[in-house]
Amino acid sequence: MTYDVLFDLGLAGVLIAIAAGAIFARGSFVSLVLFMVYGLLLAIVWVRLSAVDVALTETAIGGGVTGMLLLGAASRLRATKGSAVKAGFPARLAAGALCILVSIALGIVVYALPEVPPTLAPIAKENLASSGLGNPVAGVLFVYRALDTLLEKVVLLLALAGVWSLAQDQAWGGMPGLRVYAKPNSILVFLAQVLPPVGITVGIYMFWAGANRPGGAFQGGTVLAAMWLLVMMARLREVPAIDTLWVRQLLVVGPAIFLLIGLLGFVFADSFLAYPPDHAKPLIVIAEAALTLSIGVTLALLVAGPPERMRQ
Amino acid sequence: MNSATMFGYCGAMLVGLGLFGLVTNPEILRKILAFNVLGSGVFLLFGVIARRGAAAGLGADPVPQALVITGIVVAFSATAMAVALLVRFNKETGEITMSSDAPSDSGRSEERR
Amino acid sequence: MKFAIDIFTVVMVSSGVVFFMAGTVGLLRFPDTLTRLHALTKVDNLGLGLIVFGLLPQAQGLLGALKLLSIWVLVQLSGAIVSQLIAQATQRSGRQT
Amino acid sequence: MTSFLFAAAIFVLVMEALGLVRILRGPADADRILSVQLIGSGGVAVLLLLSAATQTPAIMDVALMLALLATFVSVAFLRDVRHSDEPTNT
Amino acid sequence: MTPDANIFADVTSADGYLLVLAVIFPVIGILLTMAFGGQHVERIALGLLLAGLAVAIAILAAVLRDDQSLVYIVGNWRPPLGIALRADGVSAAMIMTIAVVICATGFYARGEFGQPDASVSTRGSYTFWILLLGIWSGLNAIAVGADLFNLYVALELLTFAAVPLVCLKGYQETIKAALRYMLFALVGSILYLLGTALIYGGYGTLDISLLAARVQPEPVAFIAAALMTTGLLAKTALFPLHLWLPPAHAGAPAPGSAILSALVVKGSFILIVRLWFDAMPGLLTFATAQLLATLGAGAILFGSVLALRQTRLKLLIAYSTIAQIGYLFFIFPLASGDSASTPWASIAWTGGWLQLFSHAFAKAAMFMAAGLIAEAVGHDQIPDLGGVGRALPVTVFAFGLAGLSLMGVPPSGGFVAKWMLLSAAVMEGQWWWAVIMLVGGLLAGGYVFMVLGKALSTNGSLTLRVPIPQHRQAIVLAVALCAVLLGLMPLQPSGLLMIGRPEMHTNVLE
Repeated sequence: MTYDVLFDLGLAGVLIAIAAGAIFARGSFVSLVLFMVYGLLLAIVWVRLSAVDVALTETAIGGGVTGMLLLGAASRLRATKGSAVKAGFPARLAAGALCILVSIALGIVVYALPEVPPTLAPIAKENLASSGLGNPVAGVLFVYRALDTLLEKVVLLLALAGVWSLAQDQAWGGMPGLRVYAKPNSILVFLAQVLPPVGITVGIYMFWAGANRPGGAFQGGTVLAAMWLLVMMARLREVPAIDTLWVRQLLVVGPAIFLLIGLLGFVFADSFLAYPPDHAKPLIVIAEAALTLSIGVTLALLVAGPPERMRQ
Repeated sequence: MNSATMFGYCGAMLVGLGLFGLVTNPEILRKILAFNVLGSGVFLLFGVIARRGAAAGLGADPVPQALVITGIVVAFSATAMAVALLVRFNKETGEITMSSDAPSDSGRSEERR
Repeated sequence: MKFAIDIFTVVMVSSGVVFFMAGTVGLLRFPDTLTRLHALTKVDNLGLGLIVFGLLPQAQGLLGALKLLSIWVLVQLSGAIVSQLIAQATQRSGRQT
Repeated sequence: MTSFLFAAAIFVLVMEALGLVRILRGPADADRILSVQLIGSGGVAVLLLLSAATQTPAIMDVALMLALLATFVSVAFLRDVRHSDEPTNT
Repeated sequence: MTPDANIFADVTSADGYLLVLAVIFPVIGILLTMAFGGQHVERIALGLLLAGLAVAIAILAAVLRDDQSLVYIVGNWRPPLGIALRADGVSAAMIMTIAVVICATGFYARGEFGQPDASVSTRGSYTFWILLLGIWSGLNAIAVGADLFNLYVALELLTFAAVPLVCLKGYQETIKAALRYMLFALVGSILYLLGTALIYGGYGTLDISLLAARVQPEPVAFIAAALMTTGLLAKTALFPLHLWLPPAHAGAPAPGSAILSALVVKGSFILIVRLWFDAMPGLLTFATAQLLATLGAGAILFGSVLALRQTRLKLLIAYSTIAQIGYLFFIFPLASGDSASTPWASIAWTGGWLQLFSHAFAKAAMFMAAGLIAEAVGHDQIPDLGGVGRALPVTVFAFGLAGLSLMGVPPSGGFVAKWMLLSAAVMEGQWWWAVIMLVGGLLAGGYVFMVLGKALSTNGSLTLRVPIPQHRQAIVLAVALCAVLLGLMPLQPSGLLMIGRPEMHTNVLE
């Protein structure tokens, strides 16, 4: 057995162990901590599957922002009424049997996947030149399946509207209840001053590199979101009220420009979301730049939660 | 057995684990966490399929990779919305679990406006 | 030349890995949080530092080397935050074991 | 060379797995966070080793991202531990 | 290239761009509202409502005129690499139904979420209109989607708009209901996505018509289909996965309930039909079809009996939704299998879809009527509704008309639909489903008359807290009339619903 297979085997084993720990752990904090670690190892798995684009996304969202979100929730929950009643043993046994069955069924599918795996890699690559992009994953996201990407941005906005709708009426239009430090200490302020320039550079690099190498708007946007949250938590900047005009416009600018470019396709490239052959790459880069900003703002506000207080 | 297939079995197990946590754990936050484990198992299966489809000099089929990226973002939005609901629910009721009793029809909510 | 560079990498990475081992053992065996923290600092500083140093010659171009170094700096930064946190937390909860 | 780098990665991975024990055993939340930090550093190391072993510079970006986000998440921990500094043994 | 890539030589139809507009118009509304704040939300939404209605009419006209499916190849990238949108006759009818119900609800909702003071943004109106547009976009995307992953995104669009609608009032029970709904929806979507992954792994495409040519009866296809169906059933709230529905649909504000019950649960049902009839036509075995219909039968009996036991009007209507969804699943055994080549399959197919459309109108009318009653008398406790028939005659009349459709009494769309399903069941020798349908009709009669009897009784002294404007009652009546008008359909396979399915088209009854 070669070393790389051995590594993969160990990685898979550790991953399962962590997942099992996160699911079965008694304490919620342990479970959350294990989940963070899980996200981290998952990123390595994606690297091993030659999916660096996904590894970047997983690191940024799966490990970073999701972890942040769950931690924030855990610290806000207070259990004032009786503790959790676990499902009875027979129920758990039945559920366990069902889940094992599902796993086995999936295992069978994995085993029975066609000998010659169907793939769209050749035609995806072949047609990539027309878009001027070098990264085939970006090609799928912004050229071949651009409609999915556009609608998924709308999903993000709807999720945000949904989160906002959970505000109390009197706090509508106010500031999200992101938990900040009452008294930020020096190291945090230091960090919030030092890290964002680095983070923003990385974020822009991710988006810029995304056209030709792994990276892109999602990954770049997530980094921007993380940096913005950091600055807000250290109270170097206030959390903006949700009816602030610039916030609203940043949220929308990405999807709006993408949609506009899509609609222009009706006129200049005889199809919705088609790009004129000579201008494909600049158009995609413009759309991605705007999307990076919008994704950053949306993700950060999703983590910040519904508005809770009015502006002073 | 090659690495991709092995990660496939790994994904299959993660799906089972996540599903179990989602169904049996009474704490809602843990359910949301289990949903994320379940989701990662699903994405991993996509990843395995992408890896198997390596061709034309690409290390993996880009189409499933792109689907996973979209899926991760959607799963994050779902998590954010579920968490917001949970926090509000907890604020209103002080509970962190959801009793599995059938919905009561006693609430005369219309009268409360 | 290639051979010398490889030897350098092997030596450096191996020593880094040894520090990783030492740190892990410390984390598991040391009696209280503060000494465990001490062990961890070794991993961040020296363990990762040596690995980064050993991989520098393998990096492709200046950008690659620069990235390697900034990764190390970033990990130092998060290490510092964690140290601060642990120090505060243990102080407040009365130096429990 | 490739084999050596993979072997080193396996070794670091094993260390990470051992570090998990501290997450499970605690006893204080602080100890668990130490362990996360160890595993984070280890993850970065593994990615760097893989990048060199497979000659894929792009993996370095993942390590960069990981280092950046790990710092960010550690701040989240900092925020929360301040509010719950009793050890949770469960 | 794969050999079957040319079987379905998809080219964009002349009017194909309408399909894009159907999905995109609501999105434009969402973006505008988000960008310019809540002050203009109502005007933006109402403007787009009318525009969307026009698009829906145009799509229906184009499909009827061409007598074939509309197709649009997005970005000129043909499947399997790209995404196609397709609208067959069923899609066109669906889009039309969606548009009518959404527009009616939108104008009805002005009473609740309108903005008398156009200078302030309020939580209720801002979110309601955005969510309404989101649901519309999601539903249209489902109706025209032809790619399993694109449909997944559409499904999520629908879910993310539907869940917050449940708890728009912000009461404790509604938050709980929304949370429960969310958890069911999460499992549902992820199981669907899992199936999608397996299908791509097995067949290398997610395009429905390409899949139809490639899918073989083998483990990959069966397991994927089972997972996807389970997930979608959870979202459709088919018995026994219905637990989340009653509190969610009863707790939402009346226009929200109308949309959720009339349309949103149908979104995932459409996907189930697409999956079994279009993507994997050879896979629907007798046992599977019987199982789905058995669950449907369970839903009819269980939902109807529980509806009879409710004391709150909105909960009663919600339980009736569970029952009425059950009928839809008779389409699986009756329009497939050995009988697929008989005219009765076409009859069952038509009946199933008619049930969906007429229930959409009827249920929207009922929830809106219940909303007006609750607004007028301040509660929706059925025992205390005596005399409401005199106070709100138009509303109660509309409720009664909608009730006819649920019971399956002529003249109503529900009657035609159930009659077609019933006769198909008898003629195909599956008489047991006919028995269930008859029992379900009787039970529906029971709960509808329970409400009407109370409302029309004269021995109640009822004072209205707020007067209800005539035009809002007129909207409810108009929607109920739509359900009745569907009853004027001839008892024959509908030509419109056969467009795009050549295998059924040839079998129209002489």
